[in-house]
Amino acid sequence: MAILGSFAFEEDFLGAARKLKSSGFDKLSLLSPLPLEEAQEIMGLEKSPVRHFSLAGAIFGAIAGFAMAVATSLVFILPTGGRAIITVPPFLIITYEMTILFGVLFTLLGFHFVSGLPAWRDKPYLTSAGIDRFVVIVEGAAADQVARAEAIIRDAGADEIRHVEEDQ
Amino acid sequence: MFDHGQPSYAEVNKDILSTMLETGPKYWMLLGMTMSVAGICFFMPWIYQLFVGVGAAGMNHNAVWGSYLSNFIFWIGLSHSGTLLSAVLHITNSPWRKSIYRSAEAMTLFSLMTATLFVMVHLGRVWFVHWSFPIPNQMGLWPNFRSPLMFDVMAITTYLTASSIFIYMGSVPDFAAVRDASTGLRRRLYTIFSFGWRGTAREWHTLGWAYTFFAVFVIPLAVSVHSIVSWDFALSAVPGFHHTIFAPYFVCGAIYSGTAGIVTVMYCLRKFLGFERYIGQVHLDSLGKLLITLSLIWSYINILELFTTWFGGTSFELEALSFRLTGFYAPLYWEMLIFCAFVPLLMLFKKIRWSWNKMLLISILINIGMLTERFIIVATSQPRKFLPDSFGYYVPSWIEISISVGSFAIFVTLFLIFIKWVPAISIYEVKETLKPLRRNV
Amino acid sequence: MSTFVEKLRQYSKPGYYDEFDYHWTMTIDLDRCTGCEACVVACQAENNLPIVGEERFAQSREIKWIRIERYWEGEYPNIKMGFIPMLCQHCDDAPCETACPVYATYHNQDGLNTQIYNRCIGTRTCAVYCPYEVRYFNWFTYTWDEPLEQQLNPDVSVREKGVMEKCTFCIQRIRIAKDNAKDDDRRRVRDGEVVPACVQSCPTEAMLFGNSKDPEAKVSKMMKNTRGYTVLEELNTTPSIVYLKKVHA
Amino acid sequence: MSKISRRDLLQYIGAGGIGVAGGVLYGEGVQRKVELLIPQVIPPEDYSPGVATWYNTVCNQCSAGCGISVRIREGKAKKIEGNPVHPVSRGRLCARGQAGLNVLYNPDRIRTPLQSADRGSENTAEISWDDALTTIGSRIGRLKIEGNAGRIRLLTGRTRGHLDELFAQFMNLLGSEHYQQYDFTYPSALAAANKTSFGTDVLPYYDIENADFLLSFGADYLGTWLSPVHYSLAYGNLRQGRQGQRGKTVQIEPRMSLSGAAADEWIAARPGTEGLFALGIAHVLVSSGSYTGNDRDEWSSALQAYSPSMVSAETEVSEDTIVRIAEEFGASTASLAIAGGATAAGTNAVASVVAVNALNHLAGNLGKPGGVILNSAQAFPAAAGSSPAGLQGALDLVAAMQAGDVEVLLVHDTNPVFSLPHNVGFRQAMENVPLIVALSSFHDETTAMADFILPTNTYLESWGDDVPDPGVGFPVTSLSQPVVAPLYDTLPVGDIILSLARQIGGELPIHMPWASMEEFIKDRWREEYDERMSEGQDQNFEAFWQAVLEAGVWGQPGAAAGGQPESSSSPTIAAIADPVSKFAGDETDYPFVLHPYLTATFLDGRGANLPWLQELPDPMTSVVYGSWAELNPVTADELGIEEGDVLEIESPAGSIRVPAFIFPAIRPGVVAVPIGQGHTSYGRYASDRGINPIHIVATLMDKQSGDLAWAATRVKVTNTGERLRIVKTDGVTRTLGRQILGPGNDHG
Repeated sequence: MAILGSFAFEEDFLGAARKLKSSGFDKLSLLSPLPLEEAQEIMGLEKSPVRHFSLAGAIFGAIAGFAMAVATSLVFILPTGGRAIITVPPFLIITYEMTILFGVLFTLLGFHFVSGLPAWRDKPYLTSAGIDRFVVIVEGAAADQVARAEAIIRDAGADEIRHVEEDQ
Repeated sequence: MFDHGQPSYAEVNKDILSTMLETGPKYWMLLGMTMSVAGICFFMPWIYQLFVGVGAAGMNHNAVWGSYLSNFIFWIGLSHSGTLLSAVLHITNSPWRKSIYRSAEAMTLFSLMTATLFVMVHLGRVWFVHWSFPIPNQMGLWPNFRSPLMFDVMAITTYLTASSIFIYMGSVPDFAAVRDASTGLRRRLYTIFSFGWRGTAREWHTLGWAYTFFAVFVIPLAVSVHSIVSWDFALSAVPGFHHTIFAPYFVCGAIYSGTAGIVTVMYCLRKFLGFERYIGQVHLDSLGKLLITLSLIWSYINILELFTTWFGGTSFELEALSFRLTGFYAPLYWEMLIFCAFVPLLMLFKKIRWSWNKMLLISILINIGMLTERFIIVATSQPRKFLPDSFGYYVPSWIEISISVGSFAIFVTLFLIFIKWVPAISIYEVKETLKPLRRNV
Repeated sequence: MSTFVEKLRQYSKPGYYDEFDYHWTMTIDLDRCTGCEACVVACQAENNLPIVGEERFAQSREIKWIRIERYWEGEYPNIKMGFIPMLCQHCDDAPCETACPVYATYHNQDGLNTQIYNRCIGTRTCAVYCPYEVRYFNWFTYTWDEPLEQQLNPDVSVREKGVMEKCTFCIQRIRIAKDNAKDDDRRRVRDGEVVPACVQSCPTEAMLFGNSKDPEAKVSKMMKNTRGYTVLEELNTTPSIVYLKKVHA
Repeated sequence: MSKISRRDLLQYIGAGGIGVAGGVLYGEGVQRKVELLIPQVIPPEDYSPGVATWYNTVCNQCSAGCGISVRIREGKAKKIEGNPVHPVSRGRLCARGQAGLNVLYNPDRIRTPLQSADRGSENTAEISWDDALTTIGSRIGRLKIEGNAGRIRLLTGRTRGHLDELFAQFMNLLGSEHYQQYDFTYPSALAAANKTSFGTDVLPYYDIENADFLLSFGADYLGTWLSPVHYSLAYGNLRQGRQGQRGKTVQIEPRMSLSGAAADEWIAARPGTEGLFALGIAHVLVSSGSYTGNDRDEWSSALQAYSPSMVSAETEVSEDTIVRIAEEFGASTASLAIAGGATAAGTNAVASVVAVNALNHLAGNLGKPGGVILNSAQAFPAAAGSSPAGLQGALDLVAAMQAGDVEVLLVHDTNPVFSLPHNVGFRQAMENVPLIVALSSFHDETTAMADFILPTNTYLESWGDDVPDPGVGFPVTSLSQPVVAPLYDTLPVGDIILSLARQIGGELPIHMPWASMEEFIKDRWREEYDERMSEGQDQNFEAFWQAVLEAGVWGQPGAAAGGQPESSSSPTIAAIADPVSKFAGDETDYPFVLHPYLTATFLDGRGANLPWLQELPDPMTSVVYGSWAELNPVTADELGIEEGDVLEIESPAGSIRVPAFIFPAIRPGVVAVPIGQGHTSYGRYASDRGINPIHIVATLMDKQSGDLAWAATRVKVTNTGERLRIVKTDGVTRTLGRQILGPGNDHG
């Protein structure tokens, strides 16, 4: 059982969220049509673990890039231009590009990993959350707590409250 | 910020999505036109060239690189506005970026695609282009990572990948908005595109972080891409190519032409999609100021190039210089100087900076000048290399001119398709710039 | 493991060429050269260079692996003409080689700058980077009017459109000579056993070809001539062709 | 069959698919040995380049007679190189010689006998050899029987060796005296002058190789004069072949030729006065006491008039230069003077060459290394070649044709319609001849006038022999053999003549019993062998023949050179005459002197159908495919002419239109036009390209030799205002201060 509360005003929405949080409703989802820093603070989100992915990707890319260039020139000993077979300066450029490429790719991976997307299963959602409504979703509330959550939401000034069955 | 009063959140959605979801006959006519121009001017000559050989173009022994490469640099340059500018402004948190960056990034992506097409057109045996990728091929041989062209391959591939991801990730919340506003097949498609985005605080948070990292990666990447393109030239010993200033020169020129390109695109968005509400004087003014700055840097580098060449005083460089200033292509050189160094100075006047029509004209002139600049670099240096007996000329053939014209049609076609698939203005970021709604206000 | 490290170290240093058995070198005595262009036709015949036709010639699309460059000095009546045959210099530090993304051109074990037509994808970067402008691009697939194709040399491939080509120092002749040496159990080819077509034809014996690794070779001695110089020395390409400058009486 | 359900079918398809995929995987991955295809990264060691065969034969691209080796693979000729054992070419070969492959494999060769329906057009019908030979043979036979054999004429190009003998014999047996040769390049004046000076008209051996000082009056010995390959070899030796000694060369000509470019000093004397220049030098040699012969006084009186001041005034060369060159010439141990080109093509040609020969007399270099060495008697005295009659012979033939005295004209290997001035009217005269038979491999302008075209084998498909002229000082005879089987339904010239002889019948087949040219040549060589060549040889003829065939040449290097040249210089002294050429057209109407010149590529136009030569940049100008007129930059400036402006060049004999080329090494007042282009019919590569300057040459003649004075025409030049792009490879022909020609060699 999930409770959805839709707000027209950001302040009401944030108020409801804070109250729910302090009342012990931990499985909260705060839907907004635009990123709200306060909402993220309420959810306790600080530094995202995405950055680890970025770093790992960059390091991997750097190593892979340099290794690829060196390995290629060692497998095919084809001297060019009187240069050494392992020609470091040009390989650094390859390394640089690969660093960025894998940094970006790993960041993308990290995004999916951390955000839980893609999630194509139906989840409690209101289309208006994508337009101009701020929606609080309380999930996993015990049956006896539902009424309390609903009350908090209503008191905060929600213009619509809905109950949605969660599929387990 | 908004010339016609602040819209509500719902209006933002409606305004922006309507350009996507409602399609009039004019759009189809325009699309049909650009597609046929692209087909007739770009692809048909190219197919002819594939059959005949690159000899269909005007290049010759004295100038084996021609307009295909100058067009390539031009389009790569144009691509530098979007992603780079968007990333820089994102990191510096400039609010005026938000309504223009989506189109700017699209411009990046499409001009990059057009540029890649020019590489294909340029190649003698394009059917073996995959040999230049580090993937297994029938030769059992991997590419030469010492080659500046390999730097190019790596850089452009990375840039294309990173730009695509950058624009796509930025659009995910908007895809969700499209999903919510549509039905049927489109809804199903956008469900997939949007990854099931709901707009939870966690999603926003992760996206914000990831997006910032993309931006951080993209800035040095974009700088490296055009530096590397410049090294295709600067790493040779050819007089007129062999300058240390080339990398900053190219990067500056790229941002310059890209920014001018944004002005043109903004004008079109405003004019044809009715985004007057979102793209306003403040954008024009900011871009105008940016353009003046870039133009001054560009002029400075040009003067520097002339000066160092003259000061160096080697026969090779001086000959290349005098050919550039007074030779066969001198009119083009002076045209470039007027369009890129002198015309932009007009923007010092606020009156001009605040006029959409005048800015459009200036931005187009700048890009014509930049197109010429690339052509001059390619066409005037090669025929004046080291051995005077091998001096020559290069004149583009009709095939080349036609393909150059066709490339613009391809770009416009891609853009037209883009505005029907992706919201041309970032919905959620426009909302960020609006004052939050307060009860009883 | 230690050999691996050793190898890595060796590969990180330039000068790999010192290991090679041969270093094919040519000397061209400009005091003998009369600019008669016999070498040009010899090359055309040996290496299956196409007949491009007037129209393409007018567009500078000719293919001549060796060409004669002309330079006037002075004015009438005290005017002199300087000829200089220009062909691939087979530079040790060749700018063209690093330019190629697909290894279509590289330095082989004989110190030759080779061009592998099969690998070429036609970026033409090598031709831009070449200061001597001796790389020629196949703008078209050239055909021979029947029955001219019967004179094509079966030892040399015919190139298709989109491929870069250039002087090979007649690598097919070098190969035949090496094969003969191998058959005779000789480690090296004898001096004078290999002559590229241009050297062979030269009516004034202005050109000399040989292995400069062999101190006894004629070409090694000729290279030490005080008149010797390399073209565009300031670019540090270290060409394998040494020109002997003309004597001005 | 109908029992298969849909489910079953799907199962079968699935099973089949898996089976095929498995099989392919097995075949590709398991059974086959893994071989990486790395084309030419490391060429496979067992690659076999194939085996070529080399055949030695004789080059026929000009009259030098170089020995060549032809590389044959799978029965096809692949390359022509110089024959290393041949004393003329010594393994080297010029561009023209190497382009011989283009002759053999020329797409425009005549492939079958043709009968022309309409003279001068390409409207021809194929005909069988039998029909053609029967028709021609019966026609000639009838004339012979009627006693009108004198009405049969045979005109050939320069022919030497036994082919020449065969022609002569054929005409003799017919009873006609009219076998004549015409070759634009034949140095008639040189032969005539040498006859006067040295007592023999066999060309001597000019020992450039060992000379210290070479004074060339117009002779482009590196490009077109007599034996370019041999002289190029000699030049290389003269320059750098001897330790510590570098020979010097001076070239006197109005327009810098290849030899002029190679020379240390190039002097553009006033056209037509080169002989006078030579006399001026002779004057200094005698008066300065450098000549000490017994007949010094005779020389002195003969040369009295030609003082340096007088010569300087006429030649417009400074007195200092004349004296300086004379002194150098006198002081050098081995100085050699040669004449050719325009010097030997004025109305005073013989007088000029005699003047040059006088220098050789005065320098005392006759019969000495580095001087003029007379050629010894050749092995085949009869085969040394009849001298081609110059313009006079052609004029006689034209007169006979016009008078209707010629009933049958056989033409072989010569193109007088192209290489004679228009004024001669050769083409028009040919129209009076009832039957013209061309023995030719190509449709040139003369062949186009024939009624019957009998296609001949090229020299690479024929038997023959040749005595090089000029020789190399000792007896040499080259043997040529077919290196490939004939490509088409063609016959060797000799075989055609022999067939004709059989067709005509009478005493001809009795005296000419050979079945083929091969048989004829072998027969003659056998006779010669028995008579003289067998000396000191212990092999039989067959072995000897095989050896000569393999070598392609027979020679006696040890044999003494020809007799000492005429020791007396009195004939030369007597022949010294006023040596200034006269010109057609007067100076006010025609201010320019026309200087047509032979190009190293096309010679007199015969090379124009060879694509390699058409695509070969002209050595001095780099122009390809077309004609041009060279003008001094100053002259061009005065007339406001730029490169590519179409000029109308008008002589008293006609006019041509040709684009201008600004050439810095030409005397002002001279306009030079290369010979060779301007064919109206000579295959796809030559036709309708450029112009032929010979056509506007006035028909002046050197009286003594009867040779065409092709350098004695004045012209006027007008700018038509049209433009034509000159196709050339050169960009900027100045070094711009770059040290391309070597350090310190920079003359800006």
